[in-house]
Amino acid sequence: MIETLTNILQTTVLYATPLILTAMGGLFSERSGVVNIGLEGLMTIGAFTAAVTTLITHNPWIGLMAAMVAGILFAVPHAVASITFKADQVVSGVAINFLALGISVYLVKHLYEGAGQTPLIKDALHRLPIPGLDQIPVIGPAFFNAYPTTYLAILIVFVSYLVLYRTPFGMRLRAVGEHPRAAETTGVNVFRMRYAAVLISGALAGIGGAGLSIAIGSEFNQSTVAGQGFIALAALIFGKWHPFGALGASTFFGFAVALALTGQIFGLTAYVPSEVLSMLPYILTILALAGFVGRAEAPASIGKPYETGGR
Amino acid sequence: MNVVEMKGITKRFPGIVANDSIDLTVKKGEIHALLGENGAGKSTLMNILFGLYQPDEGEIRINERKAEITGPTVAGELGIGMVHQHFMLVDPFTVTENIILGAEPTRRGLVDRAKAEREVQEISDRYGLQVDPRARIRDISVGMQQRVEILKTLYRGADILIFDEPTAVLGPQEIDELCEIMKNLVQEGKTIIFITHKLKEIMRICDAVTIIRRGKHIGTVQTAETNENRLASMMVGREVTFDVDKKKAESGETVLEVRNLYVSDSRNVDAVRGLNLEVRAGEIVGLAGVDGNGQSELLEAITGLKKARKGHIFLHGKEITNQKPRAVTRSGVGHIPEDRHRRGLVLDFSIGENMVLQTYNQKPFAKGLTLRYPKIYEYATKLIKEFDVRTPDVHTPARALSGGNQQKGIIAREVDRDPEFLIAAQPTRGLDVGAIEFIHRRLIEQRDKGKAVLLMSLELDEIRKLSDRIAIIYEGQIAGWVDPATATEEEIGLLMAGSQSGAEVTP
Amino acid sequence: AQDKGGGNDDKGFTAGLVTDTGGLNDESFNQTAWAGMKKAEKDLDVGIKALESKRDSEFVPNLTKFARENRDLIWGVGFKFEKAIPDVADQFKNNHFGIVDSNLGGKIPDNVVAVTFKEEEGSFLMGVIAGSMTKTNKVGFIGGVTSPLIKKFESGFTAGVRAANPKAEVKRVYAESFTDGAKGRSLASNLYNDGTDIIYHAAGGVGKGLFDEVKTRKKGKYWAIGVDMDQSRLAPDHTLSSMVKRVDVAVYDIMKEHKEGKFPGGKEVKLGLEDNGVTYADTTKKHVPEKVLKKVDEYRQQIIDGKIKVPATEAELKKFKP
Amino acid sequence: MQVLSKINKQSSFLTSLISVFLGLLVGAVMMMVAGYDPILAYTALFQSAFYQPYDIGETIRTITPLILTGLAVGLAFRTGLFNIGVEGQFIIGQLVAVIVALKLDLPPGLHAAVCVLAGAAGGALWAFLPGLLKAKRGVHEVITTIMLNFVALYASNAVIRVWLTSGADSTEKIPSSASIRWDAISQLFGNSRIHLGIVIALLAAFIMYYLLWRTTYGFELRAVGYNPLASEYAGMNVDRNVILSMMISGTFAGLAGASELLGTSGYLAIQGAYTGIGFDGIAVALLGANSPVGIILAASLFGILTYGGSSMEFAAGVPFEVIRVVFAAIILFVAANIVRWYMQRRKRKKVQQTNEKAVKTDD
Ligand SMILES: Nc1ncnc2c1ncn2[C@@H]1O[C@H](COP(=O)(O)OP(=O)(O)OP(=O)(O)O)[C@@H](O)[C@H]1O
Ligand SMILES: Nc1ncnc2c1ncn2[C@@H]1O[C@H](COP(=O)(O)OP(=O)(O)OP(=O)(O)O)[C@@H](O)[C@H]1O
Ligand SMILES: [Mg+2]
Ligand SMILES: [Mg+2]
Repeated sequence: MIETLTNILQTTVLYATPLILTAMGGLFSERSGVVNIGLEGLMTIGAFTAAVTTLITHNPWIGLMAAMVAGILFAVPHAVASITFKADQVVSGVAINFLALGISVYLVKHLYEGAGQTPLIKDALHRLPIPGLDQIPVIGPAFFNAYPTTYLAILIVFVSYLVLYRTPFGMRLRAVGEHPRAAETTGVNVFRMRYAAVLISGALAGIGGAGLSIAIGSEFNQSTVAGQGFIALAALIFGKWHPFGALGASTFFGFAVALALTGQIFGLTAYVPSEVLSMLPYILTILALAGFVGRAEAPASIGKPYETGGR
Repeated sequence: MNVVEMKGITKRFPGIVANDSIDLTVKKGEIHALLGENGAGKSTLMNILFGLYQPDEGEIRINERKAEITGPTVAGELGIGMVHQHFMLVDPFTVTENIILGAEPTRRGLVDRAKAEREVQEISDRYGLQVDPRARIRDISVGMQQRVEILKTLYRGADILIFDEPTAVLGPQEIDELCEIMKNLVQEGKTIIFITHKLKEIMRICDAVTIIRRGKHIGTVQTAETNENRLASMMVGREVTFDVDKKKAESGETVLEVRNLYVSDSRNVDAVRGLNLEVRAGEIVGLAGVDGNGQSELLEAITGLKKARKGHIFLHGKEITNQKPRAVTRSGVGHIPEDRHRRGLVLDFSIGENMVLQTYNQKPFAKGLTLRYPKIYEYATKLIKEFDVRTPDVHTPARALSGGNQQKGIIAREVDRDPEFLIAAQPTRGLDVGAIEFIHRRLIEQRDKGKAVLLMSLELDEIRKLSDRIAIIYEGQIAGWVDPATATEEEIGLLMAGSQSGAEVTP
Repeated sequence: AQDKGGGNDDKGFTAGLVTDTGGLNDESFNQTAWAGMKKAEKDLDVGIKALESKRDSEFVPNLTKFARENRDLIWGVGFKFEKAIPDVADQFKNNHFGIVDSNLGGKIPDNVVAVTFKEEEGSFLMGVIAGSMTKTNKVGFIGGVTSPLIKKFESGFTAGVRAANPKAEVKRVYAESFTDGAKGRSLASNLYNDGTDIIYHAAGGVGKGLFDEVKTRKKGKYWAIGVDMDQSRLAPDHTLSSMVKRVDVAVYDIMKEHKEGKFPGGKEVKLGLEDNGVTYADTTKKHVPEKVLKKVDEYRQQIIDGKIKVPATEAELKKFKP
Repeated sequence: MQVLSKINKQSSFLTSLISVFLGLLVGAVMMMVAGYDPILAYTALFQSAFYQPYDIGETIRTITPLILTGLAVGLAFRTGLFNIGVEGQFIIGQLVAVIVALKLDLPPGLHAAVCVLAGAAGGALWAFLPGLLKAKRGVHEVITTIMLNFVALYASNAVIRVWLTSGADSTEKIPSSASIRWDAISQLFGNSRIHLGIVIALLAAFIMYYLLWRTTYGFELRAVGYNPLASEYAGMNVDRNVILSMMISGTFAGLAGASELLGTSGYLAIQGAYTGIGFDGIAVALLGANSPVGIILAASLFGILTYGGSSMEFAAGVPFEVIRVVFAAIILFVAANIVRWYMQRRKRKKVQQTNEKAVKTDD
């Protein structure tokens, strides 16, 4: 029983971590009024960069930093297209997804003699037990013997909350997402805020992706990310564009996955096809949304390019 | 001293010269009105002064010193604050958050809420602007929202305040309050530029008026040396009649009957509580009241946009309670909605398509499932001509039309369907006198044709001018009926404020 | 950087390889097949070329491209080709085709050879290793997408465990994916936490997660068993063995026969322990004690001799008596 | 004052053309940086897409499902919905089509027609749920459709394994009575797998146009998409229209799946991952500005690049992924509308004089 609970919690945390990080990224962008369908691509580029950098430097922390920088760099085209050129934000986000997957797989093939994946990363991030705490039964192994990215994710949730809801920067950022003109009349530079927000989303999604290739996994290939950026987006909406909401939604999703996996260990597949167990997380999410969560209030100006009055 | 001097300001937008060499001089401590028709260029001129637009030509001097106002921040530094025509408030934020946005006091990098709230309270006390610093914008009344806008400028230490049509959204009570506030501000040494379409207000509180027409400066006069009629003709360029000539009503049978109606608002609180109302053929019933007393809910319940919780609505004796909007429309109800952008128009549709928003699937506009666009545009062209909707053509998106013309389009659509019962909610909000005159005439025309009209307006003048009977709504009930011919403004105002002699309360 | 286009086409005898969506460097059967092709290029002077399919719908055009170039032998690697190969073979009757991992439901056209492996036999040996070495009497199996091919691995492995250690329990789980490494990792972690100490996988990229997980665990206590190729380099201190499928040998041999004019058209070439088509990796001896290896070899011989019939399906497994 | 926020306003043909050119240029630069020969690569690409009748046939086959999934996404966009679930609806379309093909015994022609319709219905039903949840519970369709994609994938696998076969990897081939391949045409195109799906796709494009811009239903769908409140005021049933719009979108996706199955593959296999055709539909729709003609053109471009891209890899050794980059670049260029932006900058300088004239002639 204890083992099972430990299992469920550990898997929950494992699955939720990249979602949390990426959803926080999406949070910044979308709170500032810029839709970010490109999270998937930003994760991909983060996962790729982290893998390659770690392979070269043998230091996963440098890999993590590089993933963040790459995430920022790849958020630039999205920012330029959707903020400066006032392109449709969904379009530009979709283009980012194509671009990131295309470039990263192209480079992998180019760098590693046509291989579809990077070589094995020997210096990946390891679990980091917090002495003492990790001995607590059930929650210890899950929460206090986790990957550094997990601790980082939790930290970032709190920091995001502080930044968005307690600092002038965050207040302005949210104001820009709700009513950019109002923000502008108080002297806030709408473009600068939105740029900052989109670049932050690149940084966080980049770290989220890095976790997939150098913490949970130890290589990069074209299915390393496989839709998790979209799930992070869903978690962001599910969590009503709030840091703790998104944290909860990501955790909920991880928990649903954990339940399905544990079901297999218990031999449930003797009674239901294992495909049905695999569907479970997705169905549970839909049920949760339909049953309890309902309507979510998006930032009022989300998706609308801003046209300043002046030049 | 001249605090503001704008000289030869020209501003061009693609296809139009919004400001054509306009001069404006404002003296310290005065309330200076800016008057002009819709689209005359008032907001543009003020946006230039506030740094939102850059003029193509011209010079600005603030406090007798040349100024280059490149953005709202610069304007702020020069002591210029603006209360915009459409509120610039962030809905989910609190009053305090809105006020301090962009100039937040901080402590160790975090917003210092306690200090901010204290400061807001202080300023609002000093100028007599009552607000609740912690309330969320979406939960407070329009009047309070406006006070927040004013506080925003004061918080930034503005000495020159621009008010762009602040009274368009206020009820009479709130307008009085605002006028008091403006007088207070001037006494405290502030200077005010005030845009309004209401001549009465200008005459009441302004010292000077600058009139612009089609982007051009027509003249500046002292209120003491002019009157409403002169101002109106300067503004429009011709004589304007203010009195609507109106025959005595010949009211007939009851068209609309509302009995013991209960409707809840979006927060599930009853906004209409046991309301009774009757509108007869050939009369205009004015529904007067302070905003938020259940007017919107009542109209939405009648038109089927909101469910009635209890009670009955009859049209020509036939029950229409809780019917679908389409059924209500088909049974002969026309509706000029309160919010033209939200409800009245599909802004991305052409004005032509908007003309058949309810009738697109009826003959002759559709044959079976197929739309017949030639017929639609033919019809729209006719309406546009008849109702003087100024638009390049029927294919122009409704979004591109000015507010007045959008409104005329809606009225054309609703009136031309020839409904037995017409609801007109705030039909002239934000429009200039020319357009108002036109719309008023149309409403009376309907009445004279024997139709029943229910007019909801926050403007008492409009109600008094047009109505044959006035119902005053207070807290979801009809607090009393008055005769516009005999009732005084005080009487009505008292009823609207909820204080009345018990006898007048409807049982 | 690419060597796949670099084949020499001027040679007299030419062959082509169409991969499934895994691509040439999938560290699995596509890659081993290509290794066999490259050996043939060197040793047999065969002109070779490869086409990677991005989608299942590209199998047919890719095979057709080679057929129109008139290549002598065209390979489709993976059971996913079982519909495409007969289609194209039917259109190009003068060309010869080979498919790996499917017997085309027994209906093999004359210009096609079907190569299949008795994965159950190799997996049986893995089961013997696992059954003999488990300390907890709990071993695990992680499958990719539930399918008959993977069931062969599962059944053979389970039978092997039961034969070697009737007390051991086999926990069998599926990821329903061949790519989701994180899921593989979670499944592995859950199994280990649950008391399992040795896990065998047949799950492609999902299996990488198994190695990622086992690496973080105590040496000498937790083990993984690889599949298709020798996977010990993924976790050298934690890999007991790998079930190796010699796709390269099969591909090479058939090309050789074809060149010599002995194309086994219309036949299913079924490779098992006997033909060394499936076997255990060389690195097995690193962590598996002599005693166990001997037992493994004994079982191997019994299977080759036909004394043990290894189950390849769930139904056969039910009937299997060690 | 509301700022105009038009979805990628119909960009001129010239803009698209220049964007395509710029996109290919980006690809070329990428190839050169990595040391490949772009001229060789592009020559191989375009040559192999049109080299022989067979290639043309296969290129058209590649284009066919892209048109349909593009229409599915585009129609939803037009009505204010973002259907990321086209992939899932596509899978269900395939599944239902193969079930009907295998389980029903009908005369040729009729059988095929029934299969196509069943696939379409399957897609529609799969889209019904997100529509319903959006209308009745306000659940964001983006989340539900993302989730339902996964469910569709697993469901399809389970049905194949447990019901359609006794544990096999793929179903039987469908009987020829259910096939929408037409031998005469196929032979005309060198025995390629071109099939009647292209007719279905073009027909669907016309239907989308006619439905949206020529019928009363379309009037409602568009109105609800632009302004639900005004539509409600005008007496339209907003909820019903949201559901309907999702279902029509799903119908197109289902058609894509059905025609792919009945025309191209002829069987359905257990899949470990998505086909990607549904997601490509998003790019196609956006590039095609959500208009039927635009979608056909965008799908054609995408199809040519995809089919020719494989040969490029073959001939010049360039990794296929460069094609994805090219495509992403094209989308970005079109979306950012660099051409229009450049022209506007030039025009803005002229505005001054033009305006002065305009004012003088103004009434
Ligand atoms: N951002 C803009 N772009 C293009 N044209 C504009 C813009 N803003 C205003 N205009 C045009 O400039 C003219 C003046 O508009 P403005 O808003 O200043 O009028 P106004 O006097 O404030 O009218 P109202 O009484 O309706 O508020 C209008 O004809 C309008 O069409
Ligand atoms: N960005 C813009 N582009 C084109 N025209 C504009 C733009 N902004 C405003 N206008 C036009 O400016 C005119 C006046 O704008 P304003 O915001 O004052 O609206 P209005 O006519 O007063 O209506 P309302 O007060 O009801 O919103 C309108 O004709 C409007 O269409
Ligand atoms: Mg104005
Ligand atoms: Mg106005």
